[in-house]
Amino acid sequence: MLSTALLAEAHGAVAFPLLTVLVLLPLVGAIVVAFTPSRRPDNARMVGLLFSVATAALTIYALVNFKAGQGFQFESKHSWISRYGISWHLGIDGISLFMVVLTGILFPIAMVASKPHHDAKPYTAWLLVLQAGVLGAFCSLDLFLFFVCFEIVLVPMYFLIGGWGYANRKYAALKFFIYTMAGSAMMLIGVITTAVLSAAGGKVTFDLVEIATKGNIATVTGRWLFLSFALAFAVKVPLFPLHTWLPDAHTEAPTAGSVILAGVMLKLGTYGFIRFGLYLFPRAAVYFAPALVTLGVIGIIYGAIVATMQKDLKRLVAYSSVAHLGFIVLGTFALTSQGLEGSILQMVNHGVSTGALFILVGMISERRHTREISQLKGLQKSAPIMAGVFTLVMLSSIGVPGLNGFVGEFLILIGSFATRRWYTVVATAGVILAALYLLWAFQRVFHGEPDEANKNFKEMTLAEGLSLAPLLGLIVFMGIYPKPVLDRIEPDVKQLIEHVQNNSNYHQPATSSGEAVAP
Amino acid sequence: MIAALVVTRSWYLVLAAVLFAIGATGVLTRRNPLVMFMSVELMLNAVNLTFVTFSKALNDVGGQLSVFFVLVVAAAEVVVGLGIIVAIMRRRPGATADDISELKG
Amino acid sequence: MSVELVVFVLTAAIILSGAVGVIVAKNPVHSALMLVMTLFGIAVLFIQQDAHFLAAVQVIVYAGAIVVLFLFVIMLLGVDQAEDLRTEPLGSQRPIAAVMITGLLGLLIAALVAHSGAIGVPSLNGALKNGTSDSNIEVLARALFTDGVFAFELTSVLLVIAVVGAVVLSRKPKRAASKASGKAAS
Amino acid sequence: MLKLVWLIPALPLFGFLMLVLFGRKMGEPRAGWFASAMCALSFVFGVIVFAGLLDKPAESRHFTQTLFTWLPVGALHVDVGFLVDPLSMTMVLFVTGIGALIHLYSVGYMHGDPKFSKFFIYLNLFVFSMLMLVLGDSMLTTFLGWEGVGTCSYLLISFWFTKDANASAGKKAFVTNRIGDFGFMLAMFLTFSTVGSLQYTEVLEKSSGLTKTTAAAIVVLFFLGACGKSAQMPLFVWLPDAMAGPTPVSALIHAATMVTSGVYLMVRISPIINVASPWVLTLIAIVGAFTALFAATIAVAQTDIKKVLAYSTVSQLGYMFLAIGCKAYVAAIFHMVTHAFFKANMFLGSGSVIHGMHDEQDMRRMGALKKLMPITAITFILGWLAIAGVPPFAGFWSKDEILLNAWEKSPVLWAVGLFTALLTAFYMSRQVFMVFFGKARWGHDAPEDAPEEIKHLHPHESAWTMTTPLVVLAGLSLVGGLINLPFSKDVEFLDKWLEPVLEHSGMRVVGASSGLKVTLAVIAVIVGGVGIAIAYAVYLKGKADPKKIELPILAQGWRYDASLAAFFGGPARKMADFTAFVVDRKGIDGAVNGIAKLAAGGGQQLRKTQSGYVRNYAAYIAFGAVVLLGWFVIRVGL
Amino acid sequence: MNLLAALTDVKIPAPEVQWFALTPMFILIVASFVLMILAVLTPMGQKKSAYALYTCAAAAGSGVVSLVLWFDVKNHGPRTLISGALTLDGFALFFWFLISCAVFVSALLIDDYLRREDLNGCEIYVLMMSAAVGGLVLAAANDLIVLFVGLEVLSIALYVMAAMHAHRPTSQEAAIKYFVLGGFSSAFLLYGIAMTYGGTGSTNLVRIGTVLRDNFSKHPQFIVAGLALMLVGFAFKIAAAPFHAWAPDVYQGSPSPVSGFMASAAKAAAFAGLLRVYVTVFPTLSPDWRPAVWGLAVLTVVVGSFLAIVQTDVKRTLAYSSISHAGFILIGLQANSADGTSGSMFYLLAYTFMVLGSFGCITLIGRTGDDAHSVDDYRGLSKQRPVLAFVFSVFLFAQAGVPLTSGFIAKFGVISAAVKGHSYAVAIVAMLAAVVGAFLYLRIVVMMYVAETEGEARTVETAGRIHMPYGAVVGIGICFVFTLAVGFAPDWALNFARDSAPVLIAIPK
Repeated sequence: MLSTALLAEAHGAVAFPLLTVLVLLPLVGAIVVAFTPSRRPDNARMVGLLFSVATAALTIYALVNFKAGQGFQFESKHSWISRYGISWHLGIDGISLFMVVLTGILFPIAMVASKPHHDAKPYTAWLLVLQAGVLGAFCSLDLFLFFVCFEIVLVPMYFLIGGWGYANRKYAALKFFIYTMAGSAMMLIGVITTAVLSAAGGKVTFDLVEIATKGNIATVTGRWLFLSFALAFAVKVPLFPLHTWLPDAHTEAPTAGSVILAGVMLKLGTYGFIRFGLYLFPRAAVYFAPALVTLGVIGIIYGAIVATMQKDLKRLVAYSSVAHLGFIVLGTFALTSQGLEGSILQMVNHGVSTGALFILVGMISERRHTREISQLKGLQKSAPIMAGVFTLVMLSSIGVPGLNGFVGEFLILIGSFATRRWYTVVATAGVILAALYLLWAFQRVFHGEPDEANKNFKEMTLAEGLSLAPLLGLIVFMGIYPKPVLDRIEPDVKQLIEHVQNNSNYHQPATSSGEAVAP
Repeated sequence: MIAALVVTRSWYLVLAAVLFAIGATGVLTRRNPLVMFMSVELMLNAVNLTFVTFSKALNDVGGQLSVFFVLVVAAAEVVVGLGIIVAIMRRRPGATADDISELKG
Repeated sequence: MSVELVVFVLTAAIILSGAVGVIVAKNPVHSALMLVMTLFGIAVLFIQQDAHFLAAVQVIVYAGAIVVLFLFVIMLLGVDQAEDLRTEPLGSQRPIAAVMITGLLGLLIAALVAHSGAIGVPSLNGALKNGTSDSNIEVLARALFTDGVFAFELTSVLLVIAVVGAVVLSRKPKRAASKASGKAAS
Repeated sequence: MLKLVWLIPALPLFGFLMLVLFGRKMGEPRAGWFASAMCALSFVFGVIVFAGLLDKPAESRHFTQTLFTWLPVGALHVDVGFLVDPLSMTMVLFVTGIGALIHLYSVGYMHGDPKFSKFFIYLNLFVFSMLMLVLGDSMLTTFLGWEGVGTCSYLLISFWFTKDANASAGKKAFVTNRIGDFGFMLAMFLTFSTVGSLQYTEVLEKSSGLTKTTAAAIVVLFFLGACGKSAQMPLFVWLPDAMAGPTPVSALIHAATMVTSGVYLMVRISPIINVASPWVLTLIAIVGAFTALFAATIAVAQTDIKKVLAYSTVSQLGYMFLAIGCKAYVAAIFHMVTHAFFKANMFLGSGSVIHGMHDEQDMRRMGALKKLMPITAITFILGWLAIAGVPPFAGFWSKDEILLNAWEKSPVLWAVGLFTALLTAFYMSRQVFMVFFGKARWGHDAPEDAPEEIKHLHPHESAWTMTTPLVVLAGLSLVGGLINLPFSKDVEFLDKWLEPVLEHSGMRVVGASSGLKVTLAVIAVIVGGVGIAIAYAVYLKGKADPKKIELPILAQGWRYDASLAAFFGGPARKMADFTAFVVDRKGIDGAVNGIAKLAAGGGQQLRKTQSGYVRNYAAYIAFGAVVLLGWFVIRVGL
Repeated sequence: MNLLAALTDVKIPAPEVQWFALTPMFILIVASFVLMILAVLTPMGQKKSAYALYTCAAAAGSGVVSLVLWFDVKNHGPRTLISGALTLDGFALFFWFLISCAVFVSALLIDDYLRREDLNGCEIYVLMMSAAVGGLVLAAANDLIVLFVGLEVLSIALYVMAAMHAHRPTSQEAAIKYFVLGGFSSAFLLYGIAMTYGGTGSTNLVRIGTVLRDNFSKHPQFIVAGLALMLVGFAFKIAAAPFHAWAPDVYQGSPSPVSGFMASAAKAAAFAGLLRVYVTVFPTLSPDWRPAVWGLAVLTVVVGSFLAIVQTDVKRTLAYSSISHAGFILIGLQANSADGTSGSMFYLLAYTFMVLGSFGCITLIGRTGDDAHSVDDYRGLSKQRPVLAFVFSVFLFAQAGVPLTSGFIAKFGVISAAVKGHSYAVAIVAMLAAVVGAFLYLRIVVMMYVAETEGEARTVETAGRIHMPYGAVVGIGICFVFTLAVGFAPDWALNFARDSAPVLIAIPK
């Protein structure tokens, strides 16, 4: 049982149970928020923010104390549901570290950057629950625990979209929930089957590391199991053609919802591909890599084309996510150091820049009460600072070197070029389209002579600027000096690729790994 | 030829099965709830006959014991069933089973 | 031609014609009377198969009590009007019923007749007759108060339910309402 | 001294950061002065490093400085570092030099603009990016600058964003450049996957190991990038539109510096070109020559003062690529430098004219401005003479060298180049005559149908901040040829200077005799003279109707841009629309909703079974019983 | 002399009775009998909530003693009672406890409901306790006839309870439908018992088991036919498709707390009988019945969830969802393994509280008249009763199988049993059906949270204020806490189910 586990942890020789606290702190926060008086919504927001910031501080603490190249760290493992061999097993390595940090940072920002129109208390509480779920998913090293967190995040998100969203929120919330749940339905069977088959008649365990280390699942079975996982992740990512829930959910979600959805929740899918797809089923991953890469590349081009034609600003950004996430899938299944590291980096980058983009779009729609591009015009004239910030974020999203978006994209492409040449060529063409749709949208919204409705558009306030500042800082920093990040990711990616190589007939090209080139 | 015929266990069992089928037919085709009950009673009697036949064939008292309980159950069931019918008919005199179909879909 | 055969054929004819009568009689009163006929027939077969006590109970309880109850209710409610059996409001109910019943009967007979010798272990619960006595009431009583005692006691609950149920169901809703309102008034 | 190289880009970067933070507080004109100072200081340090490089023997003029590691992933290891060698220093000097001048000019030009400080933010950022481009020690660092300048170009073109045309032009520039970047990126990927590195030093060292085809692929992809940035066929369309930006921007970015980075890149990778299959060179040469001719024909019919210069720039850039296609790398660089001088000069001059004419850009409303704007007129005329190939102006020497190399590669290319020279002389003369000579078509002399403001126009000479750069650049247009005079090996300074860089480039050694050289030069001069003469006859003497030359098809740029726009606005957009709203919304999302509807429909159908009739329900039970009984009984066997 | 001899002869040795082991049952029986007398002879009925508290006390006593017995059985082994009529094993006690809990919560729900609906009287409590006795017998029955009588005790009491709402015609309609079909299916069950008796020679489970083990190949015909017909009877009681058709009508028509009781206690008891008979007695015939149960399970989950999504009445929707849940529980049975059985049992445990909580909420939201059950009546509930809306949402999410609720662990249990038995197809179908089914739960949640008052539709506001009586709040609260607690820390409940496996034990002669 959990409480006894925590107790044991507190009394034992084990150090501070960082990850356990990290996951549970927002949950506790949510409960505390739920018990604040409803009459003063600001109190709820403050309490929520406090918890969220504390969580962020913990993630930073984890980042600082993380030692590159030592596998899973801050591990805590306790039996949870012993009946089924399920444990509360948390741990982070270089791959998940930055997902955790990103989650930690993005939540307080999302909370600060947008205010709900009503019922701040449940809103804040749901956000905190969401944070706990996402952190749990990124930290868990137990298949069951991961599934639980992967699935539970739907609930708070469902309420956020449904309760605080825009006009068509009912449809969007339902679609979001059902679609993603449908995706993960097969994963549950996959999870169980994996555990059962891996146990081979012995004691069943859901421990990720144990199962992966054993690696005793037959090739063909492994393929089916991989597919069952892949479906869930593909929906979450979302991979073409399973993406249509995303624009609806994004468009109808409140600003914070969109930020979190794009920023961290989509990453659950791509992270899942890396952590579970590659790690658990290396052979199957190699086998299905061409198919997934194809879908990723289609997503890049398709997402960009569809984004170009969108009339709604948020929808446009949503489709841009489809394209960006396509890059990440491409990088992941390129199975090279650069591709994988680029993917992980790009997950963070996309979280930062798309998060910022959604905050900005949120500000616009707050002021103008519309997200229709055709209703907006010449905003730069009265809001030059916002336009400037928007430009920076947009350039990051387009992938201009010197900003974070480029680094990830470049690594992905250069990594995938080694193993998937022609796919990469097509994907690179997507870079052109990214510029097209974003610049066009920017032009229509910010350029031109403002009409009557847009004349008195309010400039960004200091508070709004400050809430965005950390993201802008990250955009620049990660673009110029990604080394500290890459250094922490590298050893674990290397290990993962070796794991894949040892368990399949795949071998990374020498030019990518650098083994042969070194002398 | 006829003399050669011996009444075996199967004769009774088949008779019971036919009776059971007739009872089932009644439930499926009759609209008067009272007649439907009677049909159910036919089915129970078919079962009773089966029990007794087996009891005899096995030289075992268990089957007869079972029939005893079935009889009690049937009696209680009829009481309650007729109570329900009375309650309904009082509200809707002359209602058939088909008329009582407000709940559907 | 043994006596047994004659008795069986005659009784079977009575039983089946009674059963068919139950389901084809337009008037429920006739159905009830046909039911009595079947029940009597079955009682005869009970005797035929050494279940004398059950035959008696069958006549007393079933024909005597249950059918009377039926008739009583029919009279009480005045639902003795004829049912038009030539028409069937539920379109395909009869063909479906025909198929179902034929199938059911076929399968039942198939199961009952196949390997007709195969039957369970005899006398597991004790032999049907004790000694040479023609009656087995004593054996049945012994079984009832040893092996069957729990079920026997349990039937008391059943009867309580029946009583309570009858009381509840036959209570007029108005009464309950007026009682409640009266209480509220006082 | 070489170690100071980091200061060269650092200064404009510092300027950029300071202006971002305090630009508004500084206000006009301090922000401008500050930015100019940063650029000028950068130039100073450029000179210092240049001196340091000169100090070394020719073969060891190669220095790299690594600042920090940028992307360390597996075998990929990219540093942010600088490569100091003759080529990069040449670029640094003229970028910072001209940059400083144009900064100065802008102080005057942007006077009174509400976004004065912002302009200099972008300008400093541009200089920084350009320096990263030329100084970068790896392809990726170059790409960083490459994209940086593109971004600045975008920001500056749409600087006056309230006009939709400006905004569109900026976007068009960026997107078109991105098509080029597509090539650039793929070239890098290919390089990395074959060579295993992106550092110039390493790549160029190992380039000899590349197969012909791979090398060819790399070069073609880089060339695609260069086409985008340097406005070559088929990607030149953005440059004429880019004239929507403020004129100093046109001068700095779209004439002197950024657009030449394609040339720089090709020279930088010349060792790879040397390995590649020969058809690659021919391709580059043909594209260059064709672009030169194509743009020149269009320039003939333009009426916008800046558009003429823009097409002229495209045409001149074509010359440079023609040179590269002929492996005449020095000639390319030479022409790049001289072109930077005279074209920047003329752009700034045109800016001065526009300024004087109160933002009028139509040459048909000008004329006889030389008296009112003497400095502008004289400096402009010097530039005109240089571009027209009149000796001894700078343009004569560099163009002559290119034509000579073209002759050696193929007389056809030479002929194209020569005809382009004729057109160049013609359209530039046309411009000069229409703007500065002849009759005034403004003020009281304006024709009846001219707009009111033209009729009340009083042109005036510009302030000193604007004329000073004009004078300096005009001087350079005059003497720029000195850096590489073809008379003897001793005076071919540029040749010698760049020799260490081009060691492995297999550069063409001109084998022609002096006689042939002189003959070709004379022909070129005569052709130039003919061009000027025709223009003189038509536009000053009125011997022929200009309409006969300014064909509408030329004015419309052979309808190239229009047909592209028609394609993207028409079928392409319709297809995208179809994808977005039919395929995605109705097809894919429709399928999703369809499944939901199917489930609901199935439910509705099933719902009918729940009829409410108890006898139906009993039938279901009977059905279930039959099936179950059937299963068991039949399974066990009868 | 003859008479005397006969008298001495007739002396029948009374079977040994372990009174303590029967305490839970006795508590309920005696409590129900005594309640009738008290209600008539004392002014108990005039005291508010007296009947309900009395029933709760009885249920609590029964539950607690069941637990005590459970530990006793765990330590000292299972035993048979009253000459083999009942088996006192962990399995039986598990369900005894479960049914006692259901009675406890239902009593709390009924209390105010009766007052609200103007239906005074102690009868419903008497009937509920009697029905519970039937359930206890069903769970512990070691003899098919005892099982049948127990089932009838349960069913007949439920027929009456369904008709209890005197003011609603649908209540009577529910009763008669339930009754007619119940009688019809009972006949099948009974016929099945008769066939089994013929095939084996006994109705006692242990004897049947022994016979089958020793010489089963000799006479399977009667037995398999019996198996099939018994399955019909059980499938009807648990509302498995195609025997499910009664359930929506009956659940919708019955008084809401009674529907809750049917869906929890009655379903659990019927499943207890089914599990015990099939798992312990007929394991040797599992190749025959597993595919049949497989088919039933698949059909049931599909029919349940597909029909549920097109409903507009929340109560009816939950009835269909209850059908779908029955399918899930059948999946545990079809696995025919220890994991499967304990999975099904855990599912029943979790489901009992989920469904009681859900029907509790429905009872409250139904308001006076018990007919505000259209989804439109849930519009904007979160505004008026935020806590109720939240709690109901938790129940709905739990039924949808969202993690960290007992419902998820339950689904996980049966699915993993299916997977362990390599029944992947049924697992996949079940999960897909669960997704389809999720729609219906979410739709209700959407109505409560998302849909504000739009246009002419009925809303919470227009339908009147929802009262939150103390008793119902406690009852729903218990279910809520259980649902979440088991969702977060399910180990104890899982072990409870695992350690309660049904056993066959020889009758001490």
